[in-house]
Amino acid sequence: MAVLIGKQTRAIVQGITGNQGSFHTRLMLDYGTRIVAGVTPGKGGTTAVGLPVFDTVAAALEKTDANASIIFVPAPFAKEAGMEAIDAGLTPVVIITEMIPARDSMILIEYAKNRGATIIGPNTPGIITAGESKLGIMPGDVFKPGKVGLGSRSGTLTYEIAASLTHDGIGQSTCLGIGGDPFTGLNFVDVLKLFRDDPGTDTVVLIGEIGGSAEEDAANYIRDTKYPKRVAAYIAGRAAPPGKRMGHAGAIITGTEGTADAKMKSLREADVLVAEVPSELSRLLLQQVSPLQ
Amino acid sequence: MAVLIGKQTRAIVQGITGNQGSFHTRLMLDYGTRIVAGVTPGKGGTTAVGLPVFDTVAAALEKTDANASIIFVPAPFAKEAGMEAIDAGLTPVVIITEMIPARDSMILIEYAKNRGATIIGPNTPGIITAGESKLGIMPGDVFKPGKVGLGSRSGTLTYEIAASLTHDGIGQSTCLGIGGDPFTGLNFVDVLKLFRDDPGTDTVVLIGEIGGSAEEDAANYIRDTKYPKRVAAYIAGRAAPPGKRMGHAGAIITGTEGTADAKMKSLREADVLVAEVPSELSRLLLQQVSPLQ
Amino acid sequence: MKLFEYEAKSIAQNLGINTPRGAVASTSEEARDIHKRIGGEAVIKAQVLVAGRGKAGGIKFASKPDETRDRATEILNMTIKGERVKKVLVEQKAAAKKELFASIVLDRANRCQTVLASDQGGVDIEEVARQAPEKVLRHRLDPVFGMRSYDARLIALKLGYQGAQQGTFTDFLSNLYRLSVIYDAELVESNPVIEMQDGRFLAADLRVIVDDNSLFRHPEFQERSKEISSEVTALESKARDNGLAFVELDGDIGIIGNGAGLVMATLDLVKQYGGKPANFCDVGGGANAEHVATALQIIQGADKVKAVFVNILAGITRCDEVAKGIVDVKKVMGLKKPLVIRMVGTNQEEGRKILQSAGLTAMDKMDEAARLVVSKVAA
Amino acid sequence: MKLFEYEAKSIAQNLGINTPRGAVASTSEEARDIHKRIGGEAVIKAQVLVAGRGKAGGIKFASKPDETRDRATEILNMTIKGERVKKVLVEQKAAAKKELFASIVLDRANRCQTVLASDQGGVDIEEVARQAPEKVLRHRLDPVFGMRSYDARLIALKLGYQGAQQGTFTDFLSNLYRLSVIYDAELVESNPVIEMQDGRFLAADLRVIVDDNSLFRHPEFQERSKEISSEVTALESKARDNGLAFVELDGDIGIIGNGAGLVMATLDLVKQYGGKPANFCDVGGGANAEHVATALQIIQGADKVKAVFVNILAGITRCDEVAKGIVDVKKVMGLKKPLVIRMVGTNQEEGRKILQSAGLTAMDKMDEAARLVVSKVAA
Repeated sequence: MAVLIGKQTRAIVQGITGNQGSFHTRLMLDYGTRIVAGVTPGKGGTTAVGLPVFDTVAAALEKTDANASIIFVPAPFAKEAGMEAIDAGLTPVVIITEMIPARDSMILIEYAKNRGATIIGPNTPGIITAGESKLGIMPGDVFKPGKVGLGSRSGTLTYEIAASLTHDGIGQSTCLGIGGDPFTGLNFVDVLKLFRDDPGTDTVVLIGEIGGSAEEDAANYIRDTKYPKRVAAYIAGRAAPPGKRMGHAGAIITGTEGTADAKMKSLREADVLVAEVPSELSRLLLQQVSPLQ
Repeated sequence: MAVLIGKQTRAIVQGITGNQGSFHTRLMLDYGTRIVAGVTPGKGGTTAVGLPVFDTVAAALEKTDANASIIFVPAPFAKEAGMEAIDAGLTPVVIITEMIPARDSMILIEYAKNRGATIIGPNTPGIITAGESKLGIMPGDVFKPGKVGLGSRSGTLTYEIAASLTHDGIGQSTCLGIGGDPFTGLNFVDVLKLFRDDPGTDTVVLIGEIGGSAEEDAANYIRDTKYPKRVAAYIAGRAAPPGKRMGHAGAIITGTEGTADAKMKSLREADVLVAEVPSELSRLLLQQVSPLQ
Repeated sequence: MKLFEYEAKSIAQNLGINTPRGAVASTSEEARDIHKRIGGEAVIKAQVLVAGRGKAGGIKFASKPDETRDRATEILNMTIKGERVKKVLVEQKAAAKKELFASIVLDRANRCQTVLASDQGGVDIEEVARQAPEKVLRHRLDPVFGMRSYDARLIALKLGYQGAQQGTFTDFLSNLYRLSVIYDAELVESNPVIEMQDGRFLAADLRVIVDDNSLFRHPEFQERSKEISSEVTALESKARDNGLAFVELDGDIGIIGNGAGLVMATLDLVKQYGGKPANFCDVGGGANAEHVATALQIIQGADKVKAVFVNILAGITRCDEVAKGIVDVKKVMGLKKPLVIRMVGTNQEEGRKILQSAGLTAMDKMDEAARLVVSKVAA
Repeated sequence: MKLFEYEAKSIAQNLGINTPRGAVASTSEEARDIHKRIGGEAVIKAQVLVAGRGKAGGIKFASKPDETRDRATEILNMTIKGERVKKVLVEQKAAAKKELFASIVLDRANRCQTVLASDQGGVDIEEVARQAPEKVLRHRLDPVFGMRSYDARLIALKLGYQGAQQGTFTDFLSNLYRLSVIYDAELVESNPVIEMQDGRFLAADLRVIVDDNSLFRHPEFQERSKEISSEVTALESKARDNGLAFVELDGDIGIIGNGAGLVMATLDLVKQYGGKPANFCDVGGGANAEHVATALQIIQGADKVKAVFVNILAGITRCDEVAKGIVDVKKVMGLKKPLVIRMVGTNQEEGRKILQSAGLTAMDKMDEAARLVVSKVAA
């Protein structure tokens, strides 16, 4: 069991003919993901990575039975690419593209919400259900099937932590990046809700970072709903100074808000197991027995 | 029984301090309608027609328990006035204002649809549930309670026909004007659906006119769904030449579409009782026994 | 408000829509000079708002500037369906690889804008739609988000365009859509759209109708909308200047009523009983004595009118005001044509008294009144 | 991209937002002339992008033009939080009836824009929000439809404005919102908004931050965004020009990693073990040898750096490329500072062989590597 994607997922790749799009399509196929078609405006009728390419998502849907999409198109076209996928009824829509204007993301996320579609990203490494399906750019081999659901605002740090969990014998159900931008389709509360209802997940790991209040909101949600599963977290950016954007558009401490220490404090107060360094996560999970077991 | 408004309706009047707004508020109150407040930007804290006036709908809702709205504001402000009423959860929202740009109406109607609100109009005489509540500018005394539900694209012609029904002993449940514009919140199919589910209505009268395809759509709906109640109709504009706008923005025959004869033919083919002249409606209804009785 | 072709094309050019090289001329000499400037074969097109100028001879071709001058002279002397031709558009004749049809219309049934497109352009599209409906693509646009590039691209694809050409048509259609938004257009229609040898698309003809209700936010059209359009008759213009909804018709019975639906039904009744309405005239809801008097003066003043039918169902309107208006006209200029009045509703008694005091009567039933007025003309 | 106050105000004026009379000056003589022209009391404000210029003495007052010249000289010689003052804004001091606060921000938690407003303006609004949260109104805007006039009016009403004044404030706020849309602003903030004796509202200060990701659709800012902002250090500017995400910090351990989260975690680890990071440097996903080499060259070239920590978790990035980049630097310019490499993931073996051939080794665990690099500096 897992959330959002699995063996049933049949995806199209929007922007398949670009460098990133074709490179990662190959890796996703290698992982066993069912990619059924690509979409690139003006390239309909050609093939890429052995897949048929269509001019529009609607045209792809006439010939395939896709139910999800992963988007690699350049930032100026990402909002419409997302709308196009949503109009075609695809979900989730994974948006790898980074540097999308915040206004565009804001409108697209509202568009998805009103139409019942799930957006993952933008500026996300994607989502992987270990051993089943990967819609993203993460290295597949660091993940192995298990019962830890993982949500992260980061990319490589997620691989780092997943690799260390895997190394320590702790497998994962689904791992997903919510995205490094200020506006993302899913936040940590959404991730917690998804894993709560997944029988294949008994523990949730959240990998947060400075900026915004997604981690504080998650802490409040866990406390207020007496969240029924074990939650552990690591927050990156304790050494980051205020006012500086640490790579991600979303990773910036403004005023006194969004510091790592405040986030760690909130999470601890909600009985979340908070790791001081990434490698501590495995130790915390192995020491503690899941309340469900 | 009736549809959309009745004794439970508690309305605000948007644009209450204008000439039309205050004049008709008095008449609506005289009819027994529960008008609880008025809204005019910048006039909050004053009174009009004996009612408190607020600057915004939200401010009015803090002090009253309104659940519907009637709008008299000038055309350039009507779209936002409608959104404001919808945001406050009011329904129906009756828009008397005429000459609203079609694009504004189009967006407002979509806005209402996505938020579950019912728009009546724009450019409508309004809606009346005989003996209970009137949100509109129609003369109340030509209507009397009964079992005929009436939907119309016209104003005075509706009064003419209602008066003649009343004179001939045929009372009405709810009478409403869908509006004389190309884009209206309700069309005839919506009206038929409302009356189908109303136990207080056994017959539906539709008063159509040239232009558009609302009457043809209604005929198709009646035929395709084997509409369970008796339907009678009158279509105005048999003498109208193509290409000329007969008063209403919506009443224009374009090309070969939207003629009165085509509409009458469609309706007859759906077993609707079609009157050649307005006064014939009473005769048709009195001759025929309702299929439900 | 309909725009002249040359007005529509000028707007389109500013939005990056290609149109044939050319310019508008008010005289045949100007037309000749334009041809000299643009070279090649020229097409000279009457600038009128009525449809059907082609069949009426309002479009001519010329290979030399002097020919253009002669053809322009002919066209500038024409009256097409009652509309005097005041200007001609002189354009280079475009070498078409293919002719298409593209239109963005208000779609009443679906409460949105809809794109109609066909690869059968340059002909009567309604005829195409009747004979081969599958030849006309219909694509609805989201009421809030409008045309996205993938909407336009899907149409391009269905018209058979691939690769770069698909992008070129997508841009062309997107620009037509932008025009419809910026100018609040009820209709933007290009027939034909010409696909050129070089792959570009050209709006060889362009019709734009601006939503009258939106003119308040288009100051650029406000002067233009006040000019008497050639489509409007002198009588209509006079009535509309006086705030009446007025359409002139072919018959001889003048009609005055309150409310568009009621007036339409009144015309129908008159026709039903064998009469011919001379006009549609709606004095509107809440009309006062002055409105009614103005309407009556204008209508009885028209030579063709042989009798007048006033049909009032008073609600907001008051019968006493209507009666006063009629009596005022009688006093000031006299009633020049037989008059039948049907008047019921608010303040009915007061109104009838006013009429009686001037020797006039009002009837109750619109059927009977319609029969009566028809009989007055027939007699 | 932060706009200077004078840039923000120039944009605002074009949108009908009132600002105090004044102009920007690069020299003290220009400043004096501006005061002569505008008259009255003047305020002279340092144009810098860092916050806190008031406390740093970057805002002064003068009643005579010669005084303004002297104050401008002082301010133009200042460096505020590391930023050289290059321009001053000279404005007429406005007579305030009241000072308000108004701001339109991106609201991450609610995925919309939110208006913050208060009748406690001219002071530190975060302080107000902490001490009296009820004094700061928060009003969310619809993500698609944005600020409608009734949104703005409700805020005006809650700030206590009635009648015409309510409409004036509604318009002021609506214009700030329009600015945020037209310029894709992350933040539009006026503190204080001055309510004048005559009832008008004036943006006495104005901060605008344009979303960097939207610059592709704002050609008007593209030149401006390339200028080295005073906020960016020389090292940062050099690194960013080379496509690296780079932030300079106070410490002495240079950090290179791939992925923003991993680099942040690396800084945290170094700090955890008692070290001080000299920078944040993300070479990005899929970095090649050249990227890595550039990053290493820039960082080891900085005087303050005493040791360098390269932390790579290769996924898309390949260890052999990373190793090649490091070895290239060693060959070409030598390794000038102690270097600790942690490198695992894709093509790990190939990468380590390349390192070994150049006499370098890589560690497995980032914890251990972090400890080691800290010990090198401490030693």
